[in-house]
Amino acid sequence: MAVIQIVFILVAVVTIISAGMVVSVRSMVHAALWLVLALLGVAALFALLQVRFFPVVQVLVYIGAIATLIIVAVMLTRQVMQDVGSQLNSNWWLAAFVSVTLFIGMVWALSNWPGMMTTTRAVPPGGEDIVAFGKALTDPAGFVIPFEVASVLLLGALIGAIFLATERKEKQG
Amino acid sequence: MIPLSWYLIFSTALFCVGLFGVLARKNAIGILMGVELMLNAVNLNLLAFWSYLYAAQMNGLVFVAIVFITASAEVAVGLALIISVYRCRRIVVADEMTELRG
Amino acid sequence: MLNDWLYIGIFAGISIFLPAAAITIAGILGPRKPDLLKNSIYECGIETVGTTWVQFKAQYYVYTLVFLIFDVETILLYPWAVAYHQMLLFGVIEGVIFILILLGGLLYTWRKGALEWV
Amino acid sequence: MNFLYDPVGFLAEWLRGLLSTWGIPDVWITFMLFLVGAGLLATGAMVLVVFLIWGERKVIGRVQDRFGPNRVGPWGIFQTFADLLKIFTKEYITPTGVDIVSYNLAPILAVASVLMVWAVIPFSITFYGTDFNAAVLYIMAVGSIGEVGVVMAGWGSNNKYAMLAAFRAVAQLISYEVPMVLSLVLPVMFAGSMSLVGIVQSQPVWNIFLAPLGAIVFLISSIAEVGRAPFDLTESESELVAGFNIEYSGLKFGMFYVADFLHAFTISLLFATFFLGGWQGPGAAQFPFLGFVYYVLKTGCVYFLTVLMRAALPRFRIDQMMDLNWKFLTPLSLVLVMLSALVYKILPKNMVFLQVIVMVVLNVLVYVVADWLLNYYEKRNPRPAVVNELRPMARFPYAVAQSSSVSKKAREG
Repeated sequence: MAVIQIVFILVAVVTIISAGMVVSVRSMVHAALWLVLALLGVAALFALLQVRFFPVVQVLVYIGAIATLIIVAVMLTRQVMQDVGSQLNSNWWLAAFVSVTLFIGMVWALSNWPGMMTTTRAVPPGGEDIVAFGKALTDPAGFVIPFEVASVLLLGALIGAIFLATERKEKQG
Repeated sequence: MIPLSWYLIFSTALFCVGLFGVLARKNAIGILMGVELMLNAVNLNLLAFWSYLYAAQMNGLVFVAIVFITASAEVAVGLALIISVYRCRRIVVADEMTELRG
Repeated sequence: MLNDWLYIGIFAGISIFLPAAAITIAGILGPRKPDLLKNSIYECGIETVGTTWVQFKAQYYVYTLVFLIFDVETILLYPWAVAYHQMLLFGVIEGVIFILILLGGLLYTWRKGALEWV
Repeated sequence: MNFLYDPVGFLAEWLRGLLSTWGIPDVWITFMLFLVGAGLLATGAMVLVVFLIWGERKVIGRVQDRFGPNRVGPWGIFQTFADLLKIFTKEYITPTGVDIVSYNLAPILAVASVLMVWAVIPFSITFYGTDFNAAVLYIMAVGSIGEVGVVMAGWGSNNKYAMLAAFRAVAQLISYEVPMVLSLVLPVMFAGSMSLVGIVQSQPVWNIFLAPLGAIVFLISSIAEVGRAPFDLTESESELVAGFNIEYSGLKFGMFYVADFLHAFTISLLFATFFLGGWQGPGAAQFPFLGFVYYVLKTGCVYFLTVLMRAALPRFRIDQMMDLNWKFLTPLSLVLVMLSALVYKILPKNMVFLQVIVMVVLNVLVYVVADWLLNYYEKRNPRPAVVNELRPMARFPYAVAQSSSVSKKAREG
């Protein structure tokens, strides 16, 4: 077994375990910190795909921004949830059943697909071509519309979230 | 070398763990964390397919970037909703948010 | 092949190992005499009251939110900047429109009064 | 002779040759070379901190009309070693109720997040860790791991003040990341590459001449990222007891201190790389060692500037700091990126002199307009004036008695 396969298995096991802790641990702050570890593991798996840009972006956006946002939100809403008692609802066994069934079903469905055991990479050794990616983003025959729509989506998210999150003093009479 | 199947099975597992979190968590922020795990699994899947099979085209990368952006927009608005509900009702437990029940 | 990731991985391992080793060595060298009074929480000379989890201002959330939006935009802005030299004026204008829309978002947030600390 | 031209490359080649004669496979040779190189670089960075602390104390001492450390060794150069010896034999006081893992991991993450930046910095034409083609974003990403460290320190300490300080620190760090990311778009744009090696190679003309305002924005926001004066709200003794590291003692506290100094030096390195041309200089391409000297000199100048700023400027208030970021630096850098992209595209490719002049004029114009806007709004909404009279608490009864006695004396005199 090659070294790279061992690295993959180690990272995958750590990621799955920390993902399991995210959904099952009682304290929400601990869950958020486990989430950071799980996201870091996913970034490492991105790196094993021989890409350069996306693992870095994963750390920058997911850990730097999204995980921080989640931690701040946990701190903001913490007073009522003192993290006592079970953090899972009464139907958790049903949820576990659905998840396990889905996993088994999807693996079974995948195993019938012939492309499963591909080991050759189409990606060049130097990683993805960021210049080509950038050109494709602004190419009129490429992805100009997604590029602009993404910024509009961000604008919409910003406006909506700010509107929801700021306190409206006139209504709280 | 690592076969594609490892990536696919791993991302399926991560997706199912996230799904369990979404279905079983009481806390609304916990549910959002589950959604984040699911989106990560999807992203890993997309990037794995791109890297193994379609590296000549840029579709996969653009798709991954858009998933990143959608995920962050979703988290921003979702958490803002939770905080807004918390401010009015002092609850973050999803089961108790029953204002719209008929 | 994966050489640069290998180097970064090794570097990350070493940069975690160095401070950890220093802290461990200092722990071995230093004395260890804990007592109840010494280990109590330091809060300006008074006994601590209540739990640590005091309520925070929503303002922290708003700043993090605006930061998130501007951070995510780097995913598209940096590839655009890298491809800048190979681009026609049309592509540059696309990027400028992208930034303008975000600037609009910032101005909205500003007008809404969400950027005030108080 | 080869050794004098390029010591690092020469040693690496020599070591590679030596190992391959022993019959070790190529993959493992690469691994071992990386291990040795990374180990030496990281250790060198940690040792450098000892001298940085000494140098900074000396400079600040001179600014404040003192000698600074001057007893231990010549010019007090061994002072920090004595301090090191002391801090290594201190006791760790672990307060009750801390979250053990977060509490102990936080100082390690604080140092690691700064140290990892050194993996991608090009010190000369041949002396760099790795040529990583997303290095600019890598630097930002590594910085965001430091934020997680701050949160862990504040939350793990089980202390209200640490918690409050951690959240203020996080608010500061993430806010100033925005203008930092945006101002770094400019060097990336001019170089057409995200790797630091590529950015340095693209700078026969330093980027500071093409984007002076971007350089200033980057300098300000990176000083804020470090959290030194005038942005040292994260550890303001008078407001937050000591900051998020209040419950740390011994070398665990020392690690935050080390991270602080190393971070300050690292941003100087980055500033020299992005805007001052890195190792570029006359003759640097032929003699890599000369490039290293240039680089160290440039970095030293920037570091000296940050130390002087620390010594000279008073601390911001937190609302002022946030206003400076969100209402000035962020819009400014957004506008700057847009205008620079448009104007630089229109300019002819091979007339460097024209490019520099037009870009400098553009930057000055942008600054003048921004300054005018600031003054305009300052006049339209004047900030609440500080009351000129004594406030009631200060006046009664001491101040009243004193002022009346003073006026009596004045009348008598």
